[in-house]
Order: sequence, then C-alpha cells, then structure tokens
Amino acid sequence: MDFGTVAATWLGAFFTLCILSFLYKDNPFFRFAESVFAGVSMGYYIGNTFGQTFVPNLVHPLFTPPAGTPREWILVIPLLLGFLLYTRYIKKVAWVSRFSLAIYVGYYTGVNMMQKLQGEVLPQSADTILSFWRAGTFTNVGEWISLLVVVVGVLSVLVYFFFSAEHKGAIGGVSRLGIWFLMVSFGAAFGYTIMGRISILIGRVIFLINQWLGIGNGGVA
Amino acid sequence: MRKHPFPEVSVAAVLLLLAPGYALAQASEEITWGLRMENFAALILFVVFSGVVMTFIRLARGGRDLYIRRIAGLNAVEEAIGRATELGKKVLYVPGIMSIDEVQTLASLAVLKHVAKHTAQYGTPLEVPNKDPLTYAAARETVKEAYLEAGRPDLFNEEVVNYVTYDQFAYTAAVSGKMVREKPAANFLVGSFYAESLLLAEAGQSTGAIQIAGTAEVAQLPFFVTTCDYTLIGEELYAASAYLSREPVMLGSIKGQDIVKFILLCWIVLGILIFTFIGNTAMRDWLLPH
Amino acid sequence: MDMMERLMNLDRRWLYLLVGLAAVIPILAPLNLPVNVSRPVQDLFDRVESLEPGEIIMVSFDYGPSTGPENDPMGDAIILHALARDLRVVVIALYPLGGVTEAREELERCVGDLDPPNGQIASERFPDKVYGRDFIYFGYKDGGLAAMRLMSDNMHEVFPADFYGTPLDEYELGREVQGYDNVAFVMSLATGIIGEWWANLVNAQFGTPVAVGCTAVSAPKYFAYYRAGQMFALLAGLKGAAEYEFLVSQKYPQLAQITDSFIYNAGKGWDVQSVVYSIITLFIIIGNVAFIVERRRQKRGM
Amino acid sequence: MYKKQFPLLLAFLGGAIPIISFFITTPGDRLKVTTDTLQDWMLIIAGAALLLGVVNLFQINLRKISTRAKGWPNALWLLLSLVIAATFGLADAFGTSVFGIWGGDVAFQWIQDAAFKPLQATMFSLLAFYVASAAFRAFRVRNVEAGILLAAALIIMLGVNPYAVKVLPFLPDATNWIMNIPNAAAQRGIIIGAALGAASFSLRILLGIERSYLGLQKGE
Repeated sequence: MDFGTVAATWLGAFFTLCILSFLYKDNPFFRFAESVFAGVSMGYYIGNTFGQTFVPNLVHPLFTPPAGTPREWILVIPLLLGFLLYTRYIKKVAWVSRFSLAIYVGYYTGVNMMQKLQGEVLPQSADTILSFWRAGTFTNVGEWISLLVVVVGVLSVLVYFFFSAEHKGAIGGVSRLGIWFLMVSFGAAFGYTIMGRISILIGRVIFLINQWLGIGNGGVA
Repeated sequence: MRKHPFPEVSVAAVLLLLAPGYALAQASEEITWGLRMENFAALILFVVFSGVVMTFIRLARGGRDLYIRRIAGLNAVEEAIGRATELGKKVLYVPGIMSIDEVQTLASLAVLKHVAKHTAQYGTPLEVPNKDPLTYAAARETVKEAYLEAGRPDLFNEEVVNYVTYDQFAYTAAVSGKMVREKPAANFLVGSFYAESLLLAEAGQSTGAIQIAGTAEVAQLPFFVTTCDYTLIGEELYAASAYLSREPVMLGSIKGQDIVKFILLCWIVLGILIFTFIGNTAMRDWLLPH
Repeated sequence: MDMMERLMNLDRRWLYLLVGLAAVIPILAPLNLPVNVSRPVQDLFDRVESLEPGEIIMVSFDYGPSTGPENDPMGDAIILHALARDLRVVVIALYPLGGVTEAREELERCVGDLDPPNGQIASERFPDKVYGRDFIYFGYKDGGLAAMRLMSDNMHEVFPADFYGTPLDEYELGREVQGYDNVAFVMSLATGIIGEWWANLVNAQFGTPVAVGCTAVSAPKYFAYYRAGQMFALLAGLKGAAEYEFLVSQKYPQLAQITDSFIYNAGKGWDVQSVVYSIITLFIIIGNVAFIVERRRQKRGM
Repeated sequence: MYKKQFPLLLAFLGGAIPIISFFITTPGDRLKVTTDTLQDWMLIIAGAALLLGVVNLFQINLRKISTRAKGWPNALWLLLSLVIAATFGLADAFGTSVFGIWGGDVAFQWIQDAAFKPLQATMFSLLAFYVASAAFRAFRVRNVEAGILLAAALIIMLGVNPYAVKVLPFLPDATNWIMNIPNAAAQRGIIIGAALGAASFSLRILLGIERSYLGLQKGE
C-alpha cells in the first residue's frame, strides 16, 4: 500500500474514534473533529458545486462554449439573480436580494404544489378505494380484516387531522382511534429502523478492524 | 391580497422571467394548445382546492368567526420560550436541513418568525444554525424582521442566524455539540429532517431542554415523537403559522383545506361502497392519471 | 435513590457501552447464533441447485457502501454458490453511488484479484475458473429503468464493453449474453427502489425470473412482491443473508477455504443485530418493570 | 411600496409558470421547455447562495479568532480545513493541479477518503447507539398511547430475535403484517393530510399571505 492510502486510513481511524468519543462526553477531540468536519465538508461542497453545477451549467455554455456552439447569453439572467443575493451586504439596495429568494420560492412552490396533489393526494386516495367483495374475500377472513384495517386506519388518521372540529363526541372517538394508528405506526417503524442503523455501525467497526488494524479479508468498503 | 398597484411592473416581470426563455425554447412541431389530459384529475382537484380555500379566505376577511382546535405542540411554544427566559438561557431553533424549495422549510420559517418575535420581546437569546444557504438567507430576513416588529432591532447580529456547513452530518455534529456545550433551555426542531432527526433530538434530550419538533417526513416522525416533548405531525406543521398568528385570512385557508379533506373523505367512502356493492371502479380510476 | 429508580434513570452511557461491545465482539469471535431458514431464502437456494452446470445467472449490484454490511454478504454468497455449482456469473451494477466499486470488490473477494486487460484472468480461488468464460463483470450503467428495458434484447448496446473496457464480443461469456433470454435468472442486491424495478419491469414485461436481496428496512415492501409472485425468492436484510450463507456453507464445505479469510460475513452481522436487538429489548422490559413497580409504590404511598 | 409588492409578484409568477405548464400545452410545448429552463436557473441560484454561507462562516469564525473567544483554535481549524478542501476541490473542478504538485482530482479524493467520508459515516453510525437509549427511555407504559407504541415496537423487535422466533414462530409474519397494513395505513393518512396542508400553505405563499420567508410584515 502506498503512503497516501495508509495515511488516509490512519486519519480516517483517528476521526472515527474522535466522533465516537462524543458518546462518552463532549471533549476536545470531538470538538476538533467537529470543526474539521464542518470545514472540510464546506470545502467539499464548494468544489462539488463548481465541478457539478457551475462549470457544466454556467461556465461552459456562457463563457467557454465548445467550438461550433453559440454562447447561451440567456444564462446571464440566473447569473444576475445569483449576484442579487449579495446585495444584502449593501444597505441601500439590500431589498433587491429578496427578488432571487422570491423567484426561487415561487417556482418550487408551484412545482411542489402540483407534485403533492398529483403524486400524493390522488394516488394515495385511489389506493384506499378497495372492494370488500373481491372473489374469495369472505372465505379469507384474514384478508378481509386487513382491508378493513387499511380503510379504517387511513380514514381515522385523516379525521384526527381535522382542525375545524373539536375532538369531542364521535369525532373525538374516531380521532382517538387515529392516534392509536399513528402510535402503532411510530412504534413499529422505530423498532424496524434500528436494523438499518445497526448495519451502519457494523460498517464502521469493520473499517476499524479490517482496514485500520489490518485483520482479515474485509467486506464493507 | 391587495391589487398590485403596478400593472406595468407585472408586465416587466413576466418579460424578464418568461419571454427570453420562451422565445429561445426549441419548438417541437406536433404540439399545439391543449390540456394535458394525464393531469386532468389534478387540474380538477387544483381548481376545487384553490376555489374552496380562496372562498374561505374571503369569508374570513369578511369577519366570519373561525374555530380551530387546540394543537398542543403550538400551545407549548410560549411555555418553552418562557422557561428559557426564566433560566436566562438561549432558545435554539433548527429549521430543518432542506432548502426553501421544500414547503416544510417555509412552514418552519413562519413558526420561526413567531418564536423570534417572542424571544426579542423578552430579550431572550436566540440562535438559528443553518445547513442550507438559501434557508439561511431567508431565516436571516425572517428573524431580522421579527426583531424589528418586536421593537428590538438592536438585539440582532450576524450570529443569531448563522451558517454552519452544507453537509447533513457535519451540521448535525456541530449542532449536537452546541446543544451539549451551551445547554439551550428550549430546542425547536421544525422543518424537513432526515437521518439526523434522532441525532439532534437525542443530544438535545440529554441536556434536559424542552423540545418541540415538527416535520412532515413520515420516516422521521417516530424519532421525534419518542424523544421530544411535543411534535407537530405532518399537516399540523403546515397549519402552525395560521394557528400561531390567529390571522383570520390564514385561518380561513385552514378551514378551506378541511373542507377539501372532507370532500375527499366522502369520495373515498363512496368509492369503497360503490366498488364493494356494484363492482364499479370508476371513482378510483378517476383519481388516477387518465 | 433505590434500585428501581436507578434502573429507570440509568446513565445512557452504559447502554452505549453494551451496544458498542455487541458490535465488536461478534466480528472478532463469531457467536454463531441460530438461523432458521425461511421459505423465501430456501427458494433461492433450491433454484440455484436446480440449474444445470453451465447455465448463466446475472447478479446486479444495486446498492452503495452505506448498506454494504447487509448487501455485501449476499453478493458473496450468491457468487460463491453459483461458481461452486459450476454456473456462470454475469455481474453488473446499476446503483449510481458506489455500486460499481461494490460489485468489483465483492467479485474479487470471491474469485481473487483480477486484471484482465493485463492478462490476469484466472481465478486464484477457483482454480478452473477464468474471467470472460466462467464469470464476467460488465460494469456500471446509469439510467435505471431505461437501461433495464434496453437490456432485454440489446445487452451489448447497454454494455458495449466490460468494466475494464474490453468489448464484450472478445469474451466467450460476453458474446453469449445478448439479453435476458440467455440468463436463468437475475439476482438484484438492492438498497432502495431498483429491486422493485426488476420485479415491476423485467419480471412483469419480459418474464425473466427475478430474486432480490434487499435491506431489512425495505423488506416489508419487498415481501409483498414475493407474495404476489413477482420475485421467486427474497433475502431480507442480514437475516436473509445469514440464512443463505448458512445453506451454502452447509452444502459446500470446501468454500470455507475462501470464506475463512473474510473478517465479515452475514452470520457475524446477524450476531451483532440479534445481540443489539436483545439488549434493547431487555432494557425496554427492565425499564417498564421498574416504571410499573415505582408507580405502584407511589400510589400506595399516597 | 414596490419594494414589498414586487418580490411577492415574482413569487406568484415563479409559481404560476410551472402550474400552468403542468396543465396546459402551448404550441411547440414551449411553456414546458421554458419551465425546464427555469429549473436549471434555480440550480445556479442555489449554487450561488453557497458563498453566502461561506461569508457568514468567515465573519463568525474570524471574529472568534481575533477576539480569542472560547474555543477559538477550533475556529481556526475549521477555516483552515475549509480553505484546504476548497482549494483542492476547485482545482478538481477546473481540472488543474494544486501548486503544480498534486493533481486536483487526486488530492480532492484523498481528502474525501481521509476525512470527509469517515467523519460522515461515523456520525451516521452514532444512530445505532441513540436508537438504543431513545427506545429505553421512551418505550414506557405511561398511558394507553405509549402502551400501543411500546407493544408495536416490541412485536417488531422480537420478530428479528432468533430465540423469540423459535418460541413464537408467527412473529416474522406479524412483523410484515404490522408494517404493511396498519403502519402503511397510518402513513398514508399522514401523507394525504400533509400533502393537503402543503398545498394550502403553497397557495398562501403564491397569494402573498405567507411572507415571513421574505422578512415582510403582513398586509404590506
């Protein structure tokens, strides 16, 4: 192994242990790692933004177009909008910096609103319109109960979210049921997610044992 | 909303935004004016939804009294700030890790405005660390304005709303460290969160802070519900600013949204009945792309 | 403070210590906790056993490093099993973030180091197996669904060359695989949605048998596909991987020569997961017992 | 007046364009193409904003260093590692070398392997510990709701325990049922409700009723 790889492994192990030490308590090693982490990650994203966004989407088409293709002058507009963000440092024209924020928010609000209605409300509602009279349903009680649970669950949770009615009487009862469904979901999802988290930890342990201490033929990169 | 006083400004804006792009767009020859039929159901939903919501906004403006049920997490906001004030400790407000292209972030900023106004009134220190730079820019405007409205612009400085880093976990490390070191009396975790939800909430919990969370990310809700004192679940987050501001116009939109929810509920129930007893799937199929 | 109260408010660091030990110890000294082989896993094993020597299977690496602990051992087990059965293996990668390195690392872990462009094509670990004839690595292709659709009968358009840049036609196995018709089944090792695509698209439209090795977190979703018959087998998380690994090692003890050098395998991961889960479960129960006792006592005190 | 109105108008238009193009086709499908172009512009705006963050980072940390505030050496480390990583990153982006010694791409990759990736993965892995402590503390039978939460979690957790499954062989099936039926139902309810809430919030933004993100007062 070359020096670069060895050094990277040792540094990686050092940082791994620094972060893990936070579990015991806050300490200078963690604080050091935290600062380096913030700095390095920021530097990484600066490089990444230039490499992945500015160079291909702005610099190449506007400033250095490949031979034979015209300059895309229209990109002056987003460039300008980007610059406008910085007018906030000049008191007199600081209000102009809102322009870029407004367009950005407006555009995505429009996109997201459609996405929520088309991609979430409609299909999720459609999936809830089930038939209790499917062939074989009544012979298979388990299936029938499952259908019932789905429908009751969706509807009661929706009722829980009604804001204009007080949670009293019938609505109170149904929304209480809705809360119970939420609790089943939260408990189950919590218990289930632990598995994924454990495998992340295993990844770190193998890094330390295999790559750093050099024991065994590793697995997880 | 009032009428825009500058029609010429509107025209200018359209030209600035749309015209050059529109003119340069590569035209494909087959397509002409028309409706996108695959989105027709969404169009109807959009029209009904906007119509109902705007009607209720109008009614509310006309002075109709609108009732909204209690939302425990939101009643606790002032209690949390009050406790921070008593203890002389800071309030930490985390607006999620996403940019302002995410509606949850915008909903969070609306709550932030309310929180910032109160902390400014009481002179309680507030800190808003950010992961996304645009959210940072917007949060800064929001807090600055809130301080101004509370009559304490003197309390605002560049450290109240600050920027940490663009990486999810580096941000989490920095904020967790801050929680443990500075022990804020109240932590707000409101907005769009991913895997860091539990890291932040558990670090905050270990310091004994009052924690109020809110998100619509279904996968993260279990972690907030188990580690925070109050959690705004999904739709409650979006209703928060209306609830906190108590402005009739806002409450009107919540009312309108409830009506649409009710229509949808009836549609689902009717659809199930028809499907079950007549075997007709029209009501379901209609909701899907045509 | 009495014991019950102390238990209820136990310093969380004790729990951290236990979780940490539970993650380290089984890796160094396997506990070999029992695995009960479940139906969806047995299905995969039986299918591989039922194939004739020389038939081709396709293994798609559709995950990245973060789920390596779950997916890596599945990749190892299926490749080792296939080669031990004298099946031929085509490896591809469709996951954009790191699938390409995962596939290469797991392949080399099983067959030994490779460098086909420079002539190192014989497997160190399977003496009679050769790159390009018995196994091959096509590399990574982006575009997910589109690529999968095109692969059905235009494999060489999707992968004009193998991972090392050699045109597929220069290898016997490369020439032979023109589309899904040439493979007995596809095994997708998936983090997220790509495994669902294999079922929805490739199985549904082209009738290619599909098996999936998924992460535990996405298992319930995949289980529904398995029940609907859209995939003939399913390895779910570390548990599924450990079961399959167990079946393979039982049937082919000679593979131990290779697998003994692995510091990590699904069995160890399963040990870690089981122990951590047991610790957490135990603590939840202890916490509740303490809580209930304490509450009773308070009530009586009043 | 226009200082306040104009941004709200921009937001309205910015939103109206994708909405209209979602429903309507225009000759040559130009509106759709224009909307897609807007999307590319947004990426550039978001990228440009990154430096806003950097400016603030320098403001805060340079002040810490110059006033020798508590923890100032860490502020120094932060800025130092930022500058180094950004230098290598920019060298990589523009395909040059750093000081003519290292190739930008190699150096940038090395920084990722030595610091960025291990730090990221380890921070993520802390979750394995935190789920344990959170579960221990939160899953107590305080009331009916907490009891349901606990029961659901326990069934799932026992479902992956090899010994528990030996005694109660139905547990894995119960796990799948809970995840696919009641859990999915509740999630669907949350998603539908939240999507309606988000749509209503979006409408308030487009109409200029919600404006706190711009730092505007109501009714201006």
